[in-house]
Amino acid sequence: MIPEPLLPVFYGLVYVLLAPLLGGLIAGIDRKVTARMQGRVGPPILQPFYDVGKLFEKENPVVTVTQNFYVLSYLVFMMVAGALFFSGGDMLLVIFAFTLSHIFIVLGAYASYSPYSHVGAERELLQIIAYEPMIILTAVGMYMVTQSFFVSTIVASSVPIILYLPGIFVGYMIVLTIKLRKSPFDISTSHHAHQEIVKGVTTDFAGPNLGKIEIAHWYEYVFLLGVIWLFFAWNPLLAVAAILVVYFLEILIDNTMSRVKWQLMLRTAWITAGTLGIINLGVLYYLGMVVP
Amino acid sequence: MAFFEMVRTALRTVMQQPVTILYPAQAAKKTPISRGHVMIDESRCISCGTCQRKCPAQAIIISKEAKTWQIDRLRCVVCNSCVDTCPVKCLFMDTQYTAPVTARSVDLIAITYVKPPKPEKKDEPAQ
Amino acid sequence: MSKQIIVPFGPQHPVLPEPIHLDLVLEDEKVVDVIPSIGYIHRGFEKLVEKREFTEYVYVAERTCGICSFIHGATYCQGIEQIMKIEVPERAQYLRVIWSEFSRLHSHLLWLGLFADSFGFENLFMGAWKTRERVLDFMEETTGGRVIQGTSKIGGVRRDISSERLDRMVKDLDVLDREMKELTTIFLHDDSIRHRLRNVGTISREDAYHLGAVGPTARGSGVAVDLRKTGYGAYDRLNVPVVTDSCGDCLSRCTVRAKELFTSTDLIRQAARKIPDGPVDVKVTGAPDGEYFMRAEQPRGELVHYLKGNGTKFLVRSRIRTPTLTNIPPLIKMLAGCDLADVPVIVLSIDPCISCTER
Amino acid sequence: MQILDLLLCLILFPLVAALFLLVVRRDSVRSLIVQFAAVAIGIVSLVLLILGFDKGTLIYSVASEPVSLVMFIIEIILAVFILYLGIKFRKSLTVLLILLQAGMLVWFETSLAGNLHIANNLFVDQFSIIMALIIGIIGSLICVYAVGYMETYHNRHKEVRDRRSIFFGILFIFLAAMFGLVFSNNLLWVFFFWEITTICSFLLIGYAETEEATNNSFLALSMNLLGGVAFMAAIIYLVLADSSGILLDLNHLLATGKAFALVPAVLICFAGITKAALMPFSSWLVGAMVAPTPVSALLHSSTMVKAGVYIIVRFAPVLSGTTEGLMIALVGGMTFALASFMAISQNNAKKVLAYSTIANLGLIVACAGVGTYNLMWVAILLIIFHAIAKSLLFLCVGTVENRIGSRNIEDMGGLIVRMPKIAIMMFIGMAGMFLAPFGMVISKWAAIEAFITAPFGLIFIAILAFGGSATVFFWSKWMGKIISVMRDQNVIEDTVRKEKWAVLYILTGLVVVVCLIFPLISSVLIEPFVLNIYGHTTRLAQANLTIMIMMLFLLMIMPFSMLLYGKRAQPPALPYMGGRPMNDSMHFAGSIGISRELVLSNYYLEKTFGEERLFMIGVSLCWGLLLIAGILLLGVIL
Amino acid sequence: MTYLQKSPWIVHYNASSCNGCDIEILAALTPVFDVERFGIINTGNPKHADILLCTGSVNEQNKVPLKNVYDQIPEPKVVVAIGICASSGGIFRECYNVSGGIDKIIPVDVYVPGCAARPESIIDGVVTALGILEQKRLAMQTEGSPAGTKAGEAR
Amino acid sequence: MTMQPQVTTNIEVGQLIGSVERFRNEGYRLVQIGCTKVGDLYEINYSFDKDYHFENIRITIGGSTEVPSISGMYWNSFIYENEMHDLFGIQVRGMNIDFKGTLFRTAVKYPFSQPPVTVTKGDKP
Ligand code: SF4
Ligand code: SF4
Ligand code: SF4
Ligand code: SF4
Ligand code: SF4
Ligand code: SF4
Ligand code: SF4
Ligand code: SF4
Repeated sequence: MIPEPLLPVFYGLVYVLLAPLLGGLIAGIDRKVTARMQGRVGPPILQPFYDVGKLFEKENPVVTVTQNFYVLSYLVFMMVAGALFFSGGDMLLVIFAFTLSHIFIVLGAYASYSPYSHVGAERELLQIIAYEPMIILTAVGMYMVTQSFFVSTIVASSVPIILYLPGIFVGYMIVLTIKLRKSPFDISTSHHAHQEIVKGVTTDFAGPNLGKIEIAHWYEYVFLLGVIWLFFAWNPLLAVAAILVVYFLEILIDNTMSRVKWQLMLRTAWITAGTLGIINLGVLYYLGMVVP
Repeated sequence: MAFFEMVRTALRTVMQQPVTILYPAQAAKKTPISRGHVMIDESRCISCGTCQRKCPAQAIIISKEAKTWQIDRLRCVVCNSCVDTCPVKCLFMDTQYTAPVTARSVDLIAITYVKPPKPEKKDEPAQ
Repeated sequence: MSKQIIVPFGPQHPVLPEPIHLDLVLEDEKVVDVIPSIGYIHRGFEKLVEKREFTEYVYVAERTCGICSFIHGATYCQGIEQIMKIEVPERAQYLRVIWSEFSRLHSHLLWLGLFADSFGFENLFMGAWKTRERVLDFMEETTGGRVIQGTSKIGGVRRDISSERLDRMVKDLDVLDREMKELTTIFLHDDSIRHRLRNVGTISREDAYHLGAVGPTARGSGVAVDLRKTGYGAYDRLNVPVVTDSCGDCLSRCTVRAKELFTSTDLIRQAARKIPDGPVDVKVTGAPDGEYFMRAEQPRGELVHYLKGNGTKFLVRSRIRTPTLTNIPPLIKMLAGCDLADVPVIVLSIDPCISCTER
Repeated sequence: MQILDLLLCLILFPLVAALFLLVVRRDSVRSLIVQFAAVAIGIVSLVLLILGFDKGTLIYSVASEPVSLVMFIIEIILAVFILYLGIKFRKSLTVLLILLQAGMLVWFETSLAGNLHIANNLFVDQFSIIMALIIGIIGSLICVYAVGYMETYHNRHKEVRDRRSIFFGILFIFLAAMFGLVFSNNLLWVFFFWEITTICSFLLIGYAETEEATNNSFLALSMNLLGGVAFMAAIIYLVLADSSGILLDLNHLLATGKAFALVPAVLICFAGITKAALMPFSSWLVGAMVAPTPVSALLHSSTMVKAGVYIIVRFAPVLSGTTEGLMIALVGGMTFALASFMAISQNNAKKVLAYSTIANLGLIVACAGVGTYNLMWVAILLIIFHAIAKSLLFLCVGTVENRIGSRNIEDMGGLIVRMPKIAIMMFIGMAGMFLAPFGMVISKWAAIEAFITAPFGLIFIAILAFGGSATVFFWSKWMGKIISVMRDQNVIEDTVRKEKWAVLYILTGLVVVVCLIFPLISSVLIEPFVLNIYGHTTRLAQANLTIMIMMLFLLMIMPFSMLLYGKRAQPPALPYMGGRPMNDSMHFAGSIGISRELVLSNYYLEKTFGEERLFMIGVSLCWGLLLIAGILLLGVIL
Repeated sequence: MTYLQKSPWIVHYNASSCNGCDIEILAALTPVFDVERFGIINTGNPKHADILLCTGSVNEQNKVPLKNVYDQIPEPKVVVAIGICASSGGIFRECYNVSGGIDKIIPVDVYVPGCAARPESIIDGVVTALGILEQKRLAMQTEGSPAGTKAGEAR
Repeated sequence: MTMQPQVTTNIEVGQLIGSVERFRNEGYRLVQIGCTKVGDLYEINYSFDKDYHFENIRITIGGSTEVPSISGMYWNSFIYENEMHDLFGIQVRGMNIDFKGTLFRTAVKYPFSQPPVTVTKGDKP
């Protein structure tokens, strides 16, 4: 019923509307499972929604009013990046929009001129440079298999991408840990466990601003898990299963590792990108870009 | 590879029932000798003032004239000193901790002990 | 010069449950200078000896700290007993050992959890504290208090433990041992933990000794001091192995504490085997006149209660020198040149307890 | 021959202006001449665009012999001049090189140049037009800016001899030489202009006459002379190969294809590498920071280094698909990654800009070295975006430096409060360098898409992925510094110099506008040019363009969201300080009872991204690559 | 509909306690008591917190940080004094260096007695605090300004 | 239990450095430095330990006497010496790390130099 040319817009809108719901739910399940891994009962599944609802009920103290702008931009560009992705846009553009949105949260942290936010911002940047190469290589890998950077084409491809990109997939999983701010890579800010830099980038955001950041994280979750879908796009059932397994693994890793220092994070991320990612691509390349 | 040790522990834990006590739905942990709060059998207190003197937090005030035994529960460190030293053993330690309050107040209890010949008996506990 | 960052670390800080305060001067994430400041818990209760009779000061001594409450109370009492030459019943001495060792278990488990939290291992924090509840349950069942036990008194102890309870306790120790084994295996062998602890905050044997390190902080550097070897309480009748490790880094200190968990359960078993029947206290009359430096081994190391009386009910002086106080100079050495991320780990590796340090 | 007139006008007019400036001593007159000349040059280059964009390649013959003779004489005079300076300052390397070069030149003129006759000395095509626009607009804007800057400069640096007449004269000679370089079709002419730029930059870098300035200027000179020697070698090779000199006709040479052109291409690209300050030679550009900031801006954005990449991009079709080309591309790629990493460890604003320039030039050379059609497209796009954003950034840094007396990034904290206008311009300039949807990211993106189909493209994609992330790091932290809001700060921006602000506004506007209209630039100028050479061309997908433009608009309206909050006047809270009280002058209660000032610096990660370490790695790697290229070349020649 | 009561985030400050109450607060977070069941998170950052759990009798040096931490919690907020020391100064009330009770420095909404306060008691205290939190939120709303507009009030 | 008897040697302030040096040379570690106010005088105890052998030296001084720091021999002594200064007001000369009275910032200056208060119990809040 929706005319063909408007389909991307439709998908984008669906994402903007539904992703927070899904993302919040994922966060809730995450917390529940984590609690169970620690032998606790844990919060209600809907707890993340309560949290964000609560944050919007609070006042909004800021160190500088410009923080509001950065947080809003963070959220908006996170939505843009995700919407682009789900409307079948160009992967590279999605990645750049994604980076843009992260720069905004970093700038927001810098703007407040507070020691903990500052260190958090620096570390967030270190995280960005740690994961960016791998994410770009992921997109490149997709291209090499499907001959397109467009998500719409990739998702429509009947090729079992995962079989061609196992190295990329593992590498992506590792940087996913960074992106989900999970142990061992929760160095710039962390969800629960206490940290030497208090709350890192989010230290000086409170109330509604913090709520917006939380919502942006939900968008991010959905987007990041969406990328996993691409690896299994030829078989939706498998894709869902893969997402579940991957997410469970992430929770498990979160619960079985201590936080590492930035040096090791950078090394891990870059070495995996440099070996797993590049070797995988190199093999594809010399096999002559196998896929039709 | 102790990493797998941890993985095993985590996976086993996730399969097991949580150890959480679902307080307040379930009762709180306590033992028969848990120190909760001090209670008085006001019918037996002889207003000797030992508890007041021996209370390291000065939570108890005895008034011989007004015949009251008063305790500030926000000051009592539940040390059991008064209970141990009360000569007539009219103080005892209940296992239930004092409930949180939103304002300061003291518990003022009228001492009903009347000098012998016949100490009146009253079962009703403090408050 | 202009490349520095100054981080006001504390007094309110999530990895510091107690307020201390460091000015960290960083270059990138390297700590180039640490300027500590303490005094956030200094209440000055040593001066309360002038207002509380020495018998009631036991309650204050117990509240020196909520973690080794019992050991503080008992050490104070033992100091007074030394001055007053009171012979404490055997059974009471054994009970003191049992509660002391449970305190140690409680403290070390608590520390393991907080330590895990300091390097971001939430699950282990939860795990350690889950196990710790077993110890607290035992405490509450035998003393009536979870963390402030309140069983110390001059001349003995306030409560007895029935022999059935002791038997059951020994059985429960097996479960505890098993859980602790699982925990400590992870602490000592997990790769991500080793990455955070190995060669972090290293202090040599010589430095540790001459800077006055005590307890696991000293033993982690290979200095075998354990005041239980002086044989106070019933320790002279028990076999007390001194656990040491040689690397002097955070992992070594962790190793020492992890292994001490098992020496503690072992000591409890020994004590439960040897404990004689009899009374648990003697009547105390008179007042202390004289002085004594009572030294005991706390979970964190050597504790000194210096007590001086003048024959009245009020002491002239009570001075508590706690292990953390003497471990601070080594700590300052350990922190030099570490990473920002190492700061909480190193600080916690000496298991600082500010409450009794500042009194 | 209207267009030819324009070309000559562009070359000669700055020269005339330069002559005037050399003699004028009055500030006001100088200012007037500069502004007039700048406007004139700008307008002429625009006219050239309007008249020439649809004409394809136009080749003109001008009377060559007399001009060549004049050039030869000038070159000899300059050689003697440099020889004199080299001996005076005891720079043996420079002396050696200039002797070598002059020797080659004299030998060439006396024994080889006899029967040369090159008719088509000038030419113009879309690429030249693009270059002309960059030189004509950005270059002359910088000159205008320089007037005010130099006044303040001399007020602040009393110890520096005031030689502004020479300074401005050389600036315009520089522009003239650049125009000459991009319009010359005769390699001998190219070489002449090439040497002029070398010497102009040498003089400008040494302007302050301090020991450091002198040393660095000689460093620049030596490296560029080395390139000049290679250039000269290429010319000699060509004449030896065909004594008629027909191969010195650039257009003809490129058309002959790899057989003849490869050897000179590689030699000239080597010269280009020295001029573009790629890895083994990057130190001269970093050293050039001692010059007054407009000089840096000029060197980095519209002249000098752009001459280097210009010539390499010209030869890209020859290089494409050859191992030598690949080596050159790898030099570019390594330079990109390593210079990006090195920029992380710098806190000197101009040094960061310098490394960023080096990195981007590396990327351009990487594209040109691989040399497929879509990479050529990317390379040209990069040249444009880089020139605009980088000139803006340099001028902003210069303005800040003049105001706060420091070029240390750490001293730029809170600029958003102290100098809001400059801060916003810097912000836009930086966004232009690394944020979507601005120029450099578009280019990076296009580069990835282009490399993916190119031979050995994977290597470059990896380099781009890693180096690109480093770029994000050093720009963001700098951005963070200027936008951090510190209390107790006053606005110290000066508003007096109208022309300075005009320049800054125009450049800022260009960063945004070029971003918006780049599809147009692409379709009108770049695509026809690429099409002409390769027979096919490339462009960004339409859907993506639309989205990017939407993003750009979104970015522009986002700041208005501040109005939403502005209305509710909230007294700002203090940052989280671990429970310590802090006062409004950013002092907090520190240890030992001391009131401490809050100091926050960025990370520089010396240990990981230290300049020296990476530089050594880069130099050895790139020399290695060049050596391989040289050996391969020897194989071709023999 | 209020979410405030379903998601109380706490920050803990030790204003010179003996650790007894602090470790009981921490114990309340751990599996056996698990206050996350009620959505309670120990944030460690006053700016993210709704409830200040404070222990100890407030010594001289702690007055200013305590006030500072309190001020940084955005409205609506409540303070829960944990333990006897925090409620009244307890056994240390007479020491020369303590103020004796949190309420000497900042307004306290709930007192949780006990030495040490038991985890269950702490849970009770927080639950009591939730009611007060809700009242404060309503009060904030009825003042006519939407949440998030009067940050300055507390300062 | 049989506890070792404790030896305390009284010495003059002037002998302090020499005595401490002897302990240091014999490989003792510094256990603590502690001060006690007895009447108007201050007793300062320096405690040392080697292999569980515990020894004390004591100086007795008036409130205005300056005490030399032993931080030259025992680096860690600063913590006790600063404490002594902040709580008792004893002036210590030449500490390696001098907090200048900020180790414990107390409501009452030099609280332990104040006269003892022995109150009868039951005084009301
Ligand atoms: S019990 Fe003792 S103290 Fe109390 S009134 Fe009787 S004699 Fe006096
Ligand atoms: S239990 Fe202790 S504090 Fe409470 S009233 Fe009795 S003596 Fe006083
Ligand atoms: S309660 Fe006991 S100790 Fe207290 S006054 Fe009454 S009888 Fe005396
Ligand atoms: S040392 Fe122990 S008691 Fe003290 S704050 Fe840390 S965890 Fe709590
Ligand atoms: S336990 Fe009770 S009686 Fe004992 S000292 Fe503490 S408050 Fe006082
Ligand atoms: S060392 Fe720590 S746990 Fe032990 S008494 Fe002192 S403060 Fe408490
Ligand atoms: S006034 Fe003194 S005794 Fe009372 S609580 Fe405070 S410090 Fe303790
Ligand atoms: S109330 Fe008791 S347990 Fe809590 S801090 Fe005070 S003395 Fe310690």
